[in-house]
Amino acid sequence: MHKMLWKLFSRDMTLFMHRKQDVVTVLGFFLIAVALFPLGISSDPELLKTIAPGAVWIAALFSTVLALDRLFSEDLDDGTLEQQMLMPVPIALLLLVRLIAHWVITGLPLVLLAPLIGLQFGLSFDEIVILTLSLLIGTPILVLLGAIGAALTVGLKSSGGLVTLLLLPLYVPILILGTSAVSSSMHGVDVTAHFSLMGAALLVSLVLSPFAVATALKITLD
Amino acid sequence: MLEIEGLAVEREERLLFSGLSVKLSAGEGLHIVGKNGAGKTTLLRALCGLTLPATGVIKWNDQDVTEFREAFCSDLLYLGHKNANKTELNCRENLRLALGIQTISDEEVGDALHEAGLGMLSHLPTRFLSQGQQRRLSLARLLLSKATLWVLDEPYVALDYKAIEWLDSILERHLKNKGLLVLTSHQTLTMSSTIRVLNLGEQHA
Amino acid sequence: MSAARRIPWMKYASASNFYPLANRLVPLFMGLAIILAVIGLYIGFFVAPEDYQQGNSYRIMFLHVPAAWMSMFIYLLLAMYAIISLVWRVKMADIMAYSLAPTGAMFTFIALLTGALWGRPTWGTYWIWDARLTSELLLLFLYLGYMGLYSAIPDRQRASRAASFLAIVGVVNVPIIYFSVIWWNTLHQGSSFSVSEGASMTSDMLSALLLMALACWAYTIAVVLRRAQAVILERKKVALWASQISKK
Amino acid sequence: MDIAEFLHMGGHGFYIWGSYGTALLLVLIETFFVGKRHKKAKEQLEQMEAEFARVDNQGINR
Repeated sequence: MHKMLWKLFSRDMTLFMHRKQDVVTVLGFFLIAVALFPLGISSDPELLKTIAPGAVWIAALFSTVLALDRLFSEDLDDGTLEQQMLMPVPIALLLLVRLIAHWVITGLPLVLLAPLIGLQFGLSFDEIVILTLSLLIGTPILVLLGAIGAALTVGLKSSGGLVTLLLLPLYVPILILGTSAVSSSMHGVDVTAHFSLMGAALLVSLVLSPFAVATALKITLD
Repeated sequence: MLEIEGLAVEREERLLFSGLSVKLSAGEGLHIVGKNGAGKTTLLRALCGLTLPATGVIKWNDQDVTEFREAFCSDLLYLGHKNANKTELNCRENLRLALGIQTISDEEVGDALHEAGLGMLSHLPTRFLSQGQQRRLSLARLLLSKATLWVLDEPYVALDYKAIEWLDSILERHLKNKGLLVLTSHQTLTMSSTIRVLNLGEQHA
Repeated sequence: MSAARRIPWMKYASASNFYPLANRLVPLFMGLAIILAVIGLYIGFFVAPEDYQQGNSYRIMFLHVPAAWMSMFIYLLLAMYAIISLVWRVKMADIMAYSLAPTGAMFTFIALLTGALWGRPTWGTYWIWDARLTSELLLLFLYLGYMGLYSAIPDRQRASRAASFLAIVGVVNVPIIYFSVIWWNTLHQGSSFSVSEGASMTSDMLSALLLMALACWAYTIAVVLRRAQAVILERKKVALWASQISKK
Repeated sequence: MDIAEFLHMGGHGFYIWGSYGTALLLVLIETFFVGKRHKKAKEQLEQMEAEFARVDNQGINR
């Protein structure tokens, strides 16, 4: 069982590794989006500190959506998605492994960049830790939930705008949790509650989302 | 043994076929024919569980395939219209990928590619291959697969006469080894083994 | 032999019963909606007294509250039909879900608009990021997402199943959105207002409110049934066309 | 009661009539388009059935 899971994981990783360009695009998008906030709003340090959690989170959210666009589309085009759905492995498990691999490639780099961005926005060490932690728990949730939308819209002509529309309502609670964790910690509020809620959300989406994605993909391939 | 009972598939408000019942036992082949739009591809996809039928049951070894999906899929090999090759990977990597979690040695992969006439090209990314070569690459997985039920959608497309002979020999060997085969093809088959024919156009009145 | 007889009527068994029934129900409920709305508005504007705090602006509530109720009821109903259509594959259920969505979206929009127009004289601003208004806005996105996905997928069967699935995901998400927005609101305390309709409601106000709510229901039934009828005919047209093609 | 006074609504006329007016407009638009969609679908279906019936009859005659 472990061996099989590992095999699936390394298989997805090799595939994703062949698309380095995508990772670069997503990271570039994230960095530029974050940089636009000070340019567009103000460089006032106090104000920057206030908007920092929201700016970083919103940029991470849209980067995730951007990366999700490629999660299934190429596999659908070349026919490998069908083959995956016929593998003698529970599809939800296969998808869970795949989503984790996708997060490692496109989500984890955002988390690792977060401390640098925190410095740009003049956050203190503690605040940076909280920001990074909130993204570390939050971005996998974004990927897990987002995959449902990606699975429902894969192969459609104008899927980009549509997937954003489908995902925004799903993402609101996570966005609220993530940003308020950071801004609460700035005001010296205890953020254990935020993190336990986010941890719970992560667990629930880890368990439920692969099944939802599997159902959505079956519908899409029908 | 494969059993299809009362299968009906609907597309865009219209029944493609209905009341389709077929039994296929070990060593038997089924050639599905019918005019364009009769639902040949849809039938194959429904058989694999990719398309949801309106009614009907598909049984593999007396078990409903929707309930015992994993058992069915481990015996099933499906080749669709698309070759299911990743253009950025080379032949070896693609073949390994296509065989999923099955463990195979490097020699076996090399032998299969050699037999498919891709021995020299095995380290090239597949985007450099021609249509026929790509097709042969995806057919090479037939050589390594342990599946007993092969479901092939137009496998002869893009093959030259030599490759057609090669595919015929593979399919015949599979049937001799008590394998099951379901395929669609526009051409009349050149295989020497006899194979049942199912005409989809005549199925629904 | 007429072409009509070759349409597989069994497939539309429920639809063929539904169609003539709807023909009778649509004018009935439309008439009911007009009568109820006229009485409701008469009581709301001529019988119910002016509110001593809000003045006359509270009269928007006779529209706002029923519209907000409808927006939520319709989404629940839509999700229910979506489940029926996805699990039991009842065609009529999918047609109903599809037909409910635009009306639901319209009521959501009316609720948002009247909320804003009521907010201006009451709070001095058109929009506050209050929990209810924010979740109402997200509800509008859920409706738009459902309709967008349905119309974006060319294959009808796939469209119906994908959109139904989305509606089910959405209905699970609605309470999560609502509570997270409330929580967010208590954290940020940007405004100390709440959209409560005022504690003192006279019986006149209540009856005007209920009459308007009933009028909205009657209108919804009438317009949704009519749209469902149109969809049935459109799909029958496709079926007829397909049967003609396959004959050749 | 004076009509002007009624329309003025104690200074809240714009908000109240704006609300009810837009809602009425939306409801009328929806009713109109749904009715039109139904009528169009009905006509097209009838036309098609007649057309196909004609083609069928010719086929039998031949």
